[in-house]
Amino acid sequence: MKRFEIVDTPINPQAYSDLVLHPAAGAVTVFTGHVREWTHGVRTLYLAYEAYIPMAEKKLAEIGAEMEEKWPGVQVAIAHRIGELKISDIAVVIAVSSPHRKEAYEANEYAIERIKEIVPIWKKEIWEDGEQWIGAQKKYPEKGSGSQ
Amino acid sequence: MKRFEIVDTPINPQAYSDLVLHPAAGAVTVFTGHVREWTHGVRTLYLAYEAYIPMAEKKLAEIGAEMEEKWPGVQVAIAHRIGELKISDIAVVIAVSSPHRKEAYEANEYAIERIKEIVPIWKKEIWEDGEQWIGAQKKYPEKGSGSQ
Amino acid sequence: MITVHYFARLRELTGKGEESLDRASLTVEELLDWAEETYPGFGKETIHVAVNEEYARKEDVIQSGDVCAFIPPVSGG
Amino acid sequence: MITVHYFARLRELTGKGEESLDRASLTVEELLDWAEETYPGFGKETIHVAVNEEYARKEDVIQSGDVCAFIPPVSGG
Repeated sequence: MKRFEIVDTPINPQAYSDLVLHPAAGAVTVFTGHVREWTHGVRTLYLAYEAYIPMAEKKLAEIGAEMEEKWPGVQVAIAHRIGELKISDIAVVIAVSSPHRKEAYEANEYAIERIKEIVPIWKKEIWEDGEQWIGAQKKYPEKGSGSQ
Repeated sequence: MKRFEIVDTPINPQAYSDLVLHPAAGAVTVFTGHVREWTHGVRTLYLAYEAYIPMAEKKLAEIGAEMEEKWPGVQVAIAHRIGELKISDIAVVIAVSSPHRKEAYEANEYAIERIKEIVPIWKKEIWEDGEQWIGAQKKYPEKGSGSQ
Repeated sequence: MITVHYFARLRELTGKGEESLDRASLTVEELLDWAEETYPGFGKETIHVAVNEEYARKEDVIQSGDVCAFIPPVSGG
Repeated sequence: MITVHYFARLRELTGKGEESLDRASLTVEELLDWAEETYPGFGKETIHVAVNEEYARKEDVIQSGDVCAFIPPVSGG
């Protein structure tokens, strides 16, 4: 088990929370993103996630490093699941520990925003009458070309 | 097991997360407050928490109702432990589910602030060379007298 | 008869978790004054009173049968 | 020889997860142009290229031995 990983089996949030807990930590925030049944009035049957695994793990670790620089004292673990996920399954877990609570909340929310921006993972929604790869990338990665 | 409760045994965060998860929930945030070894340079040996149990459970439920009104669609579970807690033990857990992540973060942070304001629970820090009941209440409860 | 509960610092100061007051009625302010006189160092300025598990104002009247609690500054979380 | 990876929509469009290009070097922009010509509907305007697991700029030069990946808009989380 790694602090920043792509997995293809069910995610146990407690395992990631345990990774970041230490005697100086007064606060731990754990975010889990779950497969939602209804999105914009359309019923999802299940989701399929795909990742460019080595790059995705590297980008997750980069996000962790960004967080530790922005909020000194936080510790971070992130996992994203790939493969077929059914309703309520956990797609992503972000565990953040901090001496104080404010940083644990802020850093955690930062992580999910960054994951949605730069980590090469893709989601396909499968409905009763069709399916589609989702791509809502608004901001381009910092190192990417602005014109692409 | 109740959605808003005072307990005197170790807290299992997953149990509260499970309570709030449902098919329309896309995001779950779980905050755990842990006993920290060092506070302002003083080493804590352990903590002792005490509560006015029936009123504390009522106030926790009130906070949950406030959250569901402020952020429609969120579901909430909160537990606070009392008795003697050692370093890294969980004192409080707040689980919030929401269709979308922003509300799950905001509502969760709101809960811990309100707990620290209005819920009749008290913490005693026990150090190597002494002990003290902590009371950092800054804001008075809304229904309390302003001059007290 | 009015029941009063003591918690945390106040439980240690008074040496008891609760007691009964043989009074028909009194205000929250009078209850605080009584406690301050009875238990030196009570520190009523920082203490709220709950009546029947709800925070009360100083002018609220406590009746026989009510359950009161002194609520020193809370420190949960 | 340059290795290129395809993911998600692009994997389905091209019908393959990866392939090798027998080129000594080319720019990221040239790689995107090649893909657009080879696979109608590729949609290069929305696609980034990673070279050796790092996002690359259009003017960056890809060398033989590099591992590239086309990165359509991401949707993790």
